[in-house]
Formats: sequence, structure tokens, C-alpha cells
Amino acid sequence: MSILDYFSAILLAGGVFFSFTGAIGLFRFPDFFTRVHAASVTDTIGVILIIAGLLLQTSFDLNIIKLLLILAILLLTSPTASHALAKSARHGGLLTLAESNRSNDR
Amino acid sequence: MTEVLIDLVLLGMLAMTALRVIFLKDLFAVVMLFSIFSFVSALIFINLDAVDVAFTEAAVGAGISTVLMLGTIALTGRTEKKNSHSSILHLVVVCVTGAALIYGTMDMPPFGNADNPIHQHVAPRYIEDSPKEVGLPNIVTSVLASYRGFDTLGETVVVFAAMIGVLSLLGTARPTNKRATPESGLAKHRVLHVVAKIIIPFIILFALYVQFHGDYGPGGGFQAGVIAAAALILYALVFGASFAHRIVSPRQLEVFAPLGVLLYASVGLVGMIKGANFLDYNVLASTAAAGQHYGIIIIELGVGLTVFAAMLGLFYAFSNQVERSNVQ
Amino acid sequence: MNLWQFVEPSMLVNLAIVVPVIGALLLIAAGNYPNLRESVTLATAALLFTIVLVITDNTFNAVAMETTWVALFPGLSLTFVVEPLGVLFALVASFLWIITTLYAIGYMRGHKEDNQTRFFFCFAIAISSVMAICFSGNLLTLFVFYELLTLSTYPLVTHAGTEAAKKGGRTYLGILLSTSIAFLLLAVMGTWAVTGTLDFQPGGIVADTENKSLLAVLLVLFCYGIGKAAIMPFHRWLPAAMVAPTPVSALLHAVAVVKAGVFSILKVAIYIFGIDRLKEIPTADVMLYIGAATVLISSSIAMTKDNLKARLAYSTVSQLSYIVVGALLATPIAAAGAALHIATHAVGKITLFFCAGAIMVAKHKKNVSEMAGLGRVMPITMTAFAIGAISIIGLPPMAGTWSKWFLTIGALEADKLIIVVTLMISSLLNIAYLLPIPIKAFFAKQAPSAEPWSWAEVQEAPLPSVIALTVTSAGCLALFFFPQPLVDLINLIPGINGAINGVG
Amino acid sequence: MSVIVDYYNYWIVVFLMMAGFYVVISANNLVKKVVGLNIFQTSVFMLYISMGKVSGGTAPIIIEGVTQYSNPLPHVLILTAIVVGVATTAVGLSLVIRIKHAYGTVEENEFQNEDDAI
Amino acid sequence: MLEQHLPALAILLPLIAAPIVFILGRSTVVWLLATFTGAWASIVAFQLLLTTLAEGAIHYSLGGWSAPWGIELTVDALNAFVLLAVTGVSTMVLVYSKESIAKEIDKAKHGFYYTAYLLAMAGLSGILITGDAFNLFVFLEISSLATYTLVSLASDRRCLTAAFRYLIMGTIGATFILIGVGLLYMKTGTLNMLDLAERIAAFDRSRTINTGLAFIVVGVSIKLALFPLHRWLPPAYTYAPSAVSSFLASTATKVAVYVLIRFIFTIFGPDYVFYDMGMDMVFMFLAIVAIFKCSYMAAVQNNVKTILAFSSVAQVGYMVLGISLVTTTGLMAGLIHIFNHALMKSALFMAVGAVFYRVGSVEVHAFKGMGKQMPFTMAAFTIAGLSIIGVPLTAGFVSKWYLVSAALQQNLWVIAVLILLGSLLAIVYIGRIVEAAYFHDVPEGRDASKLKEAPLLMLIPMWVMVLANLYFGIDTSLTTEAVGHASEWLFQSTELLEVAQ
Repeated sequence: MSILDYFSAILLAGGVFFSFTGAIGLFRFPDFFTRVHAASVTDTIGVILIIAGLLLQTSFDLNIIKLLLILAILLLTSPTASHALAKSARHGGLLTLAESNRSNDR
Repeated sequence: MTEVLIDLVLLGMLAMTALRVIFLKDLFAVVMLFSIFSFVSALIFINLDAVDVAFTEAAVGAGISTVLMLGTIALTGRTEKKNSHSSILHLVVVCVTGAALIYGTMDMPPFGNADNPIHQHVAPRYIEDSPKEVGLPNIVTSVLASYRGFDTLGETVVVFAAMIGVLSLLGTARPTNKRATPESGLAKHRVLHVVAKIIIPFIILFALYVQFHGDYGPGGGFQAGVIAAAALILYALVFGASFAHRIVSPRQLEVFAPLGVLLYASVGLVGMIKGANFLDYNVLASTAAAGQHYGIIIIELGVGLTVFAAMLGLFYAFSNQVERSNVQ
Repeated sequence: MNLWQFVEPSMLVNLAIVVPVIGALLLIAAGNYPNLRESVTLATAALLFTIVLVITDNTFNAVAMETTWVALFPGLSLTFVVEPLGVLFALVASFLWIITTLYAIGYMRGHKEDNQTRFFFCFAIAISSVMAICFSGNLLTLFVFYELLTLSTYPLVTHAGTEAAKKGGRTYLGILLSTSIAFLLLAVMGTWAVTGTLDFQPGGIVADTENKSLLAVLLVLFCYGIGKAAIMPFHRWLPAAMVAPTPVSALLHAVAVVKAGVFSILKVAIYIFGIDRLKEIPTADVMLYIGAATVLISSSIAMTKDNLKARLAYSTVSQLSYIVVGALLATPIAAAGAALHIATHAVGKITLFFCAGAIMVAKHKKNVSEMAGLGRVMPITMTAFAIGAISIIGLPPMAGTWSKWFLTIGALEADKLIIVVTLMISSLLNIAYLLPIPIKAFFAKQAPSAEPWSWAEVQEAPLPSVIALTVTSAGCLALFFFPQPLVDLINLIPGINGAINGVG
Repeated sequence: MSVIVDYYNYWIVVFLMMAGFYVVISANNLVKKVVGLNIFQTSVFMLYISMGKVSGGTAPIIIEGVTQYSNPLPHVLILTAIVVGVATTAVGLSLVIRIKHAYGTVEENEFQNEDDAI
Repeated sequence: MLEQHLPALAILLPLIAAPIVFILGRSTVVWLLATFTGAWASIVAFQLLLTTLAEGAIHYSLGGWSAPWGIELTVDALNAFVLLAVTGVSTMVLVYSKESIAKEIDKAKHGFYYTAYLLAMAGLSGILITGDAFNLFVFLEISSLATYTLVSLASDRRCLTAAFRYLIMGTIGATFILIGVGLLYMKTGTLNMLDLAERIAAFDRSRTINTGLAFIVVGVSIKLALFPLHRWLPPAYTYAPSAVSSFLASTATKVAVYVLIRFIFTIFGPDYVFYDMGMDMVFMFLAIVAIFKCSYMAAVQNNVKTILAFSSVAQVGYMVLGISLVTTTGLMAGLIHIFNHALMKSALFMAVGAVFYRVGSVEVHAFKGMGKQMPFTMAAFTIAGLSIIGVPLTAGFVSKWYLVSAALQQNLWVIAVLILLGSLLAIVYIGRIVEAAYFHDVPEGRDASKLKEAPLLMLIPMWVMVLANLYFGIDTSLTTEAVGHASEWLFQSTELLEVAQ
């Protein structure tokens, strides 16, 4: 194993870790907005790390460009999607946990 | 061994998803689970070397089908009601069918074995001779477009037939009333607007890439058509259907879809006029290889056109229904 | 005779079947002009009769006549072959068609019926089917036209269009179609499967068949499949069909339809099983006794019926079984008697029906109990009725005598005394239910009118009807004194072979 | 053990198929029926793709130096079948929408009660 | 030049006409074009039949790729014969459609109607003459999708649920067929039917092939509405527009029966299916039950289209019964009944559609008095009804004759009796309608003067079918020759041949 492979492995492991935490968060967090937050971790840092790890695995050819493009597109769309989700939820009248607690207290 | 492991994990996920679908009453969740099911099966397809299939499954199963299903539950309500009648009979039917299939697996050729009959008969010729006979590196495209081109014509017609069915049922999208253009739910999303404007050209570019690169890598007219349609669907979702109608109107789609079929068929007819059998591309140009190449490009275009028009048409029809119900 | 001398003898067979159809089409064309329409009908009937006469002549001269239409199945065609039994039936049917037409004109006009064109049209089609049955060359042809006959007479039965007519029609069609499809077709196909042919051949076609029990089953299927022979318990359609206008009852349900039934049974007995072979079939006896039982039971029922036409209908059921019995006795003489009975019973029974119809038209009376003293008003009709009744009973000097005589001889020859006794008892029953009617008509005491009888009292049916019933009653007499032509014809039938040569 | 290695894939696929099939025939909600139909069909696609797999093979796109390819024919067939599947889904869902309009419900037992079922 | 392309033309004509029709939209031109296409396709079918009878099977390699690598169209006496029935009847129904759908389908949807109709035709033709098992599935789906659309075009809302049920059942059936074909492919590596046949015969009969057979049979049985998998059919035929009922009843199930025959005889071989697997007893039992149960169901219905629909299921029973007798004659009976039943059912549904056109209802009581008001229509109905019953000189008699003789050849007297008893039930359900037409007056409250005879464009195709019923009941040479060839060829090279004769 070359040094690149070690780096790659670390990056991939990091990506897997963040994806995994994102998934756990999706299940464990208490309300919609925090869950979206957890999910977007998977979409952003998890994906970045995994693609970076993969970049180190490929030889220098067309695949690198493809991977970079994928990364670019994902970085563009995933946050947008999270944003749209959250905003729609808000638009639809969904309250955060804190807000709903407050309204319950009142 | 890794392949097997991945395969097992994915299949396990599928099994869980499927079981969940049976018991869930929330249709929105059911549809999302189906979408997941589709995605995971696309992954399995990749793992099983079926890249073209995976591509299509992701675009169609996870993409178009899900959109259509979501549109439907938006109209029909998102919970399934309690079902009182017993389903023992159904369970028995399913168990018997499943038992028959398991019985059938007992004599199946082992999974993945290169000596299986299907790898020994018919297929070797595709793998060995198609680069010479058809001249494309992507064997799937060669078989799809040339050896079994008639199937693909049928497939195109199926898409066309589906469009006919949906349009006749839901009505063609009526010309949008300018004044009463309903605000898309997403109209106020500045971020979405910006990102969509950035990304849509790339999607269309990608569609064209898939269309013309299908000979060399995974892809082809069908996937390209779906992706191109997806670009416009995104546009319609973000900016509202009336704007999308201005780019490609429903009436135009009603012409594009049949035109694609006709384009495909006419390639075959030209072959017939030149004295060969229907869909024989060899005679289209001076050499067989060039003929095959032209033929495949044109028919892929036909497929792409029809699929694009049909998929977009389906979306228009569904969204039209949703809008109508919103207005009411 | 000269009329048809330029026509191929075989062509005559086609003509006999086609002429009524053409007549039917013509009379539809003439539908709006009653006089023209009825002239067409009469002319067609007359033409048909001449054709049948020529065919008869040819038969005596042993000219072979046969024709094939189309092959329905490989090796099976619609084929027509002239043979003496068929000629006999054709003669009876075509002659009586003329008379009935005459009668019908009077009856329909007198009764002011609706849909007269449809009536005459279906009538002609029915006659065409009868002709085809007469000359059919194989079982398939017989079956085909047997069904056509059923269908073409159905509108006639339901002619009145009333609830009762519909009910009757349903019974009629239901029983006839059901039995023919469920039993007759099966029997036909069974014969085909067993023997590989369906042609009518002298001596039968089942001679080589070893499987007796199969033949036994086939025989039963034939007997019940030919529902038109009205063997009990499948006789219900015949009384039900009496809702039809009287000319229909007269021709079709005394002559054409029912006779087509018994004719078919005779034909099957003679040309499919063969008289000799028939004796060996175990169920022949069973069916024979069922036939005999039918004779007695239906006679008894007839006595209980007050409605004249119903009484006549049960009488017909009974008389039909005579013929079935004759066929199943499986002796040449009995078969000959059965064949002769087709003719004699036809003439007798049609007379009776004509009379019943005439009474209905003139006096609107349907029930026997109302007919006392009617002889004063309708002397000709009631005289004819008496003649017909005597003929049916089988007393000299009427035609029925001969056929009953031969049947009895045949039964004796076959050593079936029970049958002889049955025939005797039946004759007595006939007397009991038929003769009282004319007797009461003429001799019943009538309190109010003490004045001597004068012509002024007479209120006969319209003239054509009276002519018709006179002719047929004369026929009853004539056939007693001159049965020879018919006897000669019957003697030509293979299997009978001159068995009754000495008579006449 | 070898039996399991040889067939495990098919068995799970059969299970998936039957899960989908069960949803189709037992679901009372029409949308769910259609979803079940899709799961059923997708699983059948997996059966086909599974049989086309060759251990150690690669995707059937000619690359220099590779000799072992998976079988392309099942892929072609399934491409077609997927399209057929989505076509059926689209028509089925449109029918569901129309049924909703006409009856106000998409639960099978409810609209069957409204009409006299044959 | 066109002669060599006849097999391809049979599919391509409607296939190409469909998109053109869709582009042209709704007008009389579209109707003319569709009818013209249908007529041309019928002529092609007729030529194909003549050619196959004279010269034997035709093989046409699409794309110039020889089988089993490419897809091959294979035309023999069997499918050319069924193709002729399907295209001929479809064309007549097309002629009939113009007036009928004007009444029953929203004018805006006429373009959809003709397009879907042509697509269905193309699909059915494709199923019939393709020589490739998977290609068959594709065309099956084309025709199915098009027919779901056609059924749902009616204005009665119940057509929607009927179409949906049809869609679910049809798709399950198609998926079963797909599974079956997959299993066969897995064991043999080929999809070409003839190649499949060779290789199945060559290999040991394994459990996989058995299962494949089972799935294909069940899948096809759903499509052909074999009892007890028929539940989708009665509502579909009842609530579809009349022209569509007429089209479907006379073509769709027939083509499915063809598929069954093709799979059993050409691909698996009768020895295997009937002797090793004992399917004949299963088929025979189901067919008999279908005949009685569904004839009875027909007799108690009040909607005439439902009556005819149940009658169709019963008649499918006759076809399957013919197949299950496993003799050349039995198969001939089944095949000839495919043809004849197409003739009679289309005529019956056309007549019902004509009554609907005038009265606006298809309940039995709507037929009251129609014998006077619509004499030609009801005469057509009556004759076609007699044909269903199996009265001599009609096409139905010919079928029944062959069926009964096949049963008798096998010494199955009980079966023969049951067949004939089954036709008695037909008397009941046809009789009810005929009686209502001729012996009842037009019910109160219905203006008799408005109930005229149906328009000529409906009467002509109806009577063409009726006359065809009579013609093929009298001159059986064409049908007999074709089915004789076909069934002999199907039994060829099987050990059963000696048994069969």
C-alpha cells in the first residue's frame, strides 16, 4: 500500500463516519429541523470526504474530472435541497422543538 | 467475496424496505420507501455489472415513478385506511407462488458461474463479434439497438402508448390562464431559483452527452430522454408549469412523441426500400459498419425524442391535475 | 309432367328445396298486396307439388336422384338423395301445403290476424326445410334442416304475440332445441365416431359395430334427440305449440313438424341401424314400450282436455308413438305400417284441425263442451270432423284403417302381444275422446230452437277453409279405397321390400 | 453450503418478488397496489440481472485487455422491461387519479360498495 | 417487393399508422386512415395465410440478424390464421367505431381512441407473429396498455375501476410470463421460440423448466381469462365503450389462447406438458367448470354486455377444452373456435352497441320491443346468438362439431355430453334477450318513434360479421384447411402423434 492509499483510506473512513452519524442523527434527533441538519451532514462533509478518498484511488484520467463534476453538482444541489426542505417546512407552519415547547408553556 | 458481501448487504436492505412497505399505512412513506428500493436495486445492478440498467432504474424507478406517485398521493390523500377484510387467502396465494419459485431455483444454474447455459449460448456472439459486426464498444447498446432493435422499437411504442393512455385519462394540459397563474409553492425560494438556473443547462448538457455517448459508455436514448425531461420537470417545479409550457408546450410534446416513433420506424423502412429486411442498418451506408453506426444514432434519437416527450407529457398531465385541484 | 321434363332429375331435388324459398322471398316482395301475396303462395305450393310428383314418378322408374351442396366437414357434405320413404313424406307435405294455404287464406282473413306476410314467409321456409329433411342423404343434413325447421316454425308458434303464445313458444323452442342439441347431435356425432360415416344406407351403417351397448345408448339418444317425435316425457312442446294459429297447428303440428320427427326416427331405424340390426339392440324394446306407454297415457290425457285443440294435440302425441312403435318393432310390415301411418294420420289429423279452426273462426268456440248442437250450424265442418275422427280411430272406410292394420300385423309378427293389446286399447280410447264430439254436435238435444233445420241457419267458415277441409276429408276416404300408389312407394323402401304387396 | 452460495441471491430475490406480489393483491389502497406492482417488477428485473452475472466479469463494455464480461442480453431485456414498467405505472396512476375524481376514494372496498360489483 | 416483407408489414402497418393518426388528431380522415390500415393489414394477413398454406412457415429476420441472435418473425398456418381473424374483425370494428364512439366517447378523445386502437392492433399482431419469447412480452404490453386506455375511454365511471382491475391483473399476468420466460432463458440461454423448443427438448426436464411452465401458464391464463382467473374480464367488457368491447372480446382473449397454444405446443411440446406434467386434466377441469359456471352467471345477469362477457369466459372454456383433449382434432376445435368465436362475439357486441346507440342502455329491458324498432340489428343479434348456441349452418356449429368429435374420438362421452349441455345454457342467456326484443313492447315512457334502426355505418360491419358467421358455418374449407395444417404441424415430431391419430 502506498502512502496515497493510506490517505485515501483515512478519507474514506472519515466519509463513512460522517455519513453514519448523519444517519443516526436522522433517527435520533427530536424534531424536523434538527433531523434535516443531521441529514445534510451526510450530503456535504460525508460526500466530500468520500469523493476525495476516491480521487486518490484513481489514476490521472477522465475519471477525475467526472468525480470532480459529481462533487460540484452535489455541493450545489444538496444544500439547496436541505434549504428547500427546511423552508417548505417552515412555510407549511412546522415549528421547531424550542418554539413548540414555548407555545406549550404558554 | 467483496462483491458477495456488498450484494448481501444491499439485498438485506431491500428485504427490509419491502417488508416495511407491506405494513406501513402512510402512503408518502411508502412511496419514499419505494424510491429507496429503486435506488438500492440500482446499486445492486451496478454490483452485478448491469450499469445501463442501473442508470435507467435510478432515472425511472427512483426518479420518474416516484414523481408520478407523489403527484398521485397529493391528489388522493396520503394515508391508507384500515382494511378490515382478512388477507389469509392472499397470503396463501403468495406463499404458494413463492414456494413454486423456490422449487424452481433448485435446478437453477449456480449464481455467477461462467459455465451457465446463458453464458454459453447466444451471448458469446454478442461479446465476441459485436465490435466487428456493429462496431460499438458498449455491447448492451449494440444488442439493444441492432440485434434486438425490434424490441427497442416496441419499447418506444410502449412509452408512446403510455402517453396516449395518460393524456386520454387526465386530459392534455390546457393552455395556462395567464392571469390566474397559480403561484408555485416554490416561487418564493430565491436560492432554488438561482441554483436551478445554474444547474439546468448542465443537466441538458448531460442529457446530450448520455444520448450520444451511449455507444461508448452506459446510456443511450432512453436515459437521455429521461434526463432531459427531468431538466424541464425541475424547471416547471421551480418556476411554475406555465413557464415550462412556454419552452416546450404540451401540444409540441404531442407531436414529438409520435415523431420519435416514426423516426425509428422510418430507419427500418429505409432499410426495406434498399432491399434488406426491416431494421437492417447494414444497407444504410456504403459499408456495413457505417450503416450500423448511422442507424443506431438515428434510432437512439428517435427513442430519446419519444421518451423525452412522453415523460414530460406525463409530468405535465399530472401536474396539471394537481394544479387544478389546488385551484379548486 | 311435361313441365319439368327438361330438368335434370337430380336438379329436381334442388328445386324442391329452393322453390319454397324463392316463393317466400317473392311473397315478401308482394307483402303489401294481400291478393298477390296469396296467389304467390298458392302458385308456389302448386309448383312444388308438381315437382314432387315428378320426383315420385322418377322414383318409380328407378331414376337415381342425388345432389351435393357443400362439404361442411371433410368427408361430410350437405347431400340430398331421393329414396322412397322421403318421397312419401314429401308427397304428403307438399300436397297438404296447397290445401293448408287455401285454408290459411280463409282463416287468417276471417280472423284478421296481424303480420300475415311473416306468417306466410315462415310457413314457406318451414316447408323448404321439410323438403330438405325428406331428401336428406345423411344424418348431418337431416340434423341441419331439422334445426332449421324448429327455428323457422318458432315465429309461427308465437305468432299471436300474447303472453300465452310466448310461454308456449318458449316451451316449444326450449324442448326442441335442447333435445336436439343435447341428444340428437350427440347421437349423430356418436354415430360418426363409431362408424366413420353418416350416410343413409340400405341395411344401415352400424353393421360392423361390435359394441352393442354403445349402439343401445345411441338408439335411446336418437329417440329422445328427435324431440319432434314427442315420445314421453319430451312431449310437452306439442300441446304448448297449440297456441299457434290453427293453420299452423294443422300443417306443422299435425303434419310437417311432428311427421319430420317420426320420419327421422323411421329413417334412422331403417337406414342407420337397419331393421334387422335393430332387433338385436337391447334398448329397442325399452324404447318400444316407452312408445307404447306414450300411446296410452297421452290418449288418456286427451280425454281429460276440454279445449279441442289440446285434445287433438294429445291425440297427435299418441298417434306419433304409433309410428315410433312401428319403427321399433323392427319387422318390415310394422315399418311399412308406420310409413303408411305418416300419410294416413296426416290426412286425418289435418282434417280435424281444419275443423277446429273453422269452428273457431265461425263461432269462436274452443272448448268441446260448447260444441253440442253445432252440427246444425256447421254441417259440412262437423261431417268432415266425423270423417277425420273415424280415420284416426282406424275404422273402415277411412284411410287410418290400413296403417293400423299393418301395425297390428307387424306386432303380431314380432310376437309382441302387449303391443297388439296396446293398439287395441288405444283405438278404444280414440273412440272415447273423438267420436262424442260430432255425435253431440249432431244429436244433442237443443231446447230453445224447435224449428226444423234449414240452410239459413248455416254459418260456415269462409269458403276457402270449407273447401280445404272438404278436400282433406275426401282424402281420408280416397286413401282407403286407393292406397295402392302409396303402398307401392313404401314397398320400394329397402328393408321393407314388398312386404305388404298383397294388400289394397 | 455450496447450495447457499449458489442460490442465496435468487432466494432473496424471490422473497422480494413475493413481498411485492403480496402488496399488489392484498392492498386496499390503489396507490399502494401500484407501488407493490413496481416492487414486484423491480424484483423480477433483479432475477434477470442476477442470472446475467459472471463472477469476475465486468460490465459489458469492451475494454482492452478484459476478456470476461457479464452477459449483456439480460441487461438489454431489462432495460426494455423497466420502460414497460414505468409505462404501466403511469397509466395505472392516472386511472387512480380519475377514480379519485369519480368516486372520491381510492380504497377498493369503498368504491366497490358504491357500484354493484360484478 | 412487398411480398418478402409481409410478416413485418402485418405489424408495421398499424404500428406506423398509430403515431400518424395521433398527429393528425380527430377527424374523419383519421377514421379513414385507420380503416384503410386495418383493411390493408387484413389483406396482408390473408396473403400470409395463403402463402403459409402453400409453402409452409415463413421466417423473417429483423435487422438481418439471424435467429437466435436477432429477433425473428415466424409465420405458420397457426398464427396466420389467428392473425386473419384478428385483423379482419378489428377492421370491421373500426368501420363500426365511427358512429358508435360518436355516441359513447367524448369528441375530444376520438384521436386517442383511434391511436390506442391501432396500437392495440399492432400489439396483438406482434404477439401473434413474433418468434421470440421476450419480444412477445413487449408486444403483449403494447396491446395491454392500449387496451387499458381503450376501456377507460367510456363515459361511465365504472369503466375506470374496471380498467384499473384489468391493469393490475394484466400486469401480474405479464410479469408472471416474464418470470417464466426468464426461467426458461436461464436454463437454455436463448429466447427464440424454435431454439427454445430444441434446447428444452435436449436438456433434462428440470424443476426450473417446470416452474417456468407453471408461471407462463398461469400468466397466460390470466390474460385469456381462464376460470378462476377471469374476474377482471366481465367488468372490463361491460363498462368499456361498445366498440371496444366488440374489439376486445373478439381479439384479446383469442390472442392469449394462441399464446398458450404456442407455448405448450411449440416451445414445451405436448408430451412434456400433458404427459409429464398432467396439465391436460387441469385444463379440462377448469374449462368444464368455466363453461358451466360462467354460462350460469351469464344467464342470471341483467346487463347484456355482462351477459356477453360471461359468455366469452365460457367460450374460452371451450377453446381450452379443445386444447386439453390433446388430439389433432381437439386442437383443431380449439383453433377453429378462436376464429369463429371472434366472428360471433364481435357481431353480438356490435348489435348491443347499436341498441345502446339508440336507447342509451344495455340492460335486458332496454331491448324490449327492439325487434320491431331495430329489425336489422336484432336479426343480426339473433343470428350471431344462434351461432353462439351452435345451431347448424352457423360458425358456432362447426366449432362444436369438432369439439364433440374430438371428445368422442377419445371416448370421452361424458365430456361430449357436458359440451352439449353447456350450449343449452347458451340458449337460456341468448334466448332471454331475443325474447325481450321480439315479444315485449317498448317500455312505457320511452318514445318508440325515436327508436329507429341503427345508422348504416354500424349495420354494415355488423352484417358483414353475421354473414361471415353464416359463410364459415357453411363453407368450412378455408378454416378447416388452415387449422388442419396448423394442428398437424403442432403435433409434428411428438410421440403423441400416433396416440392422437
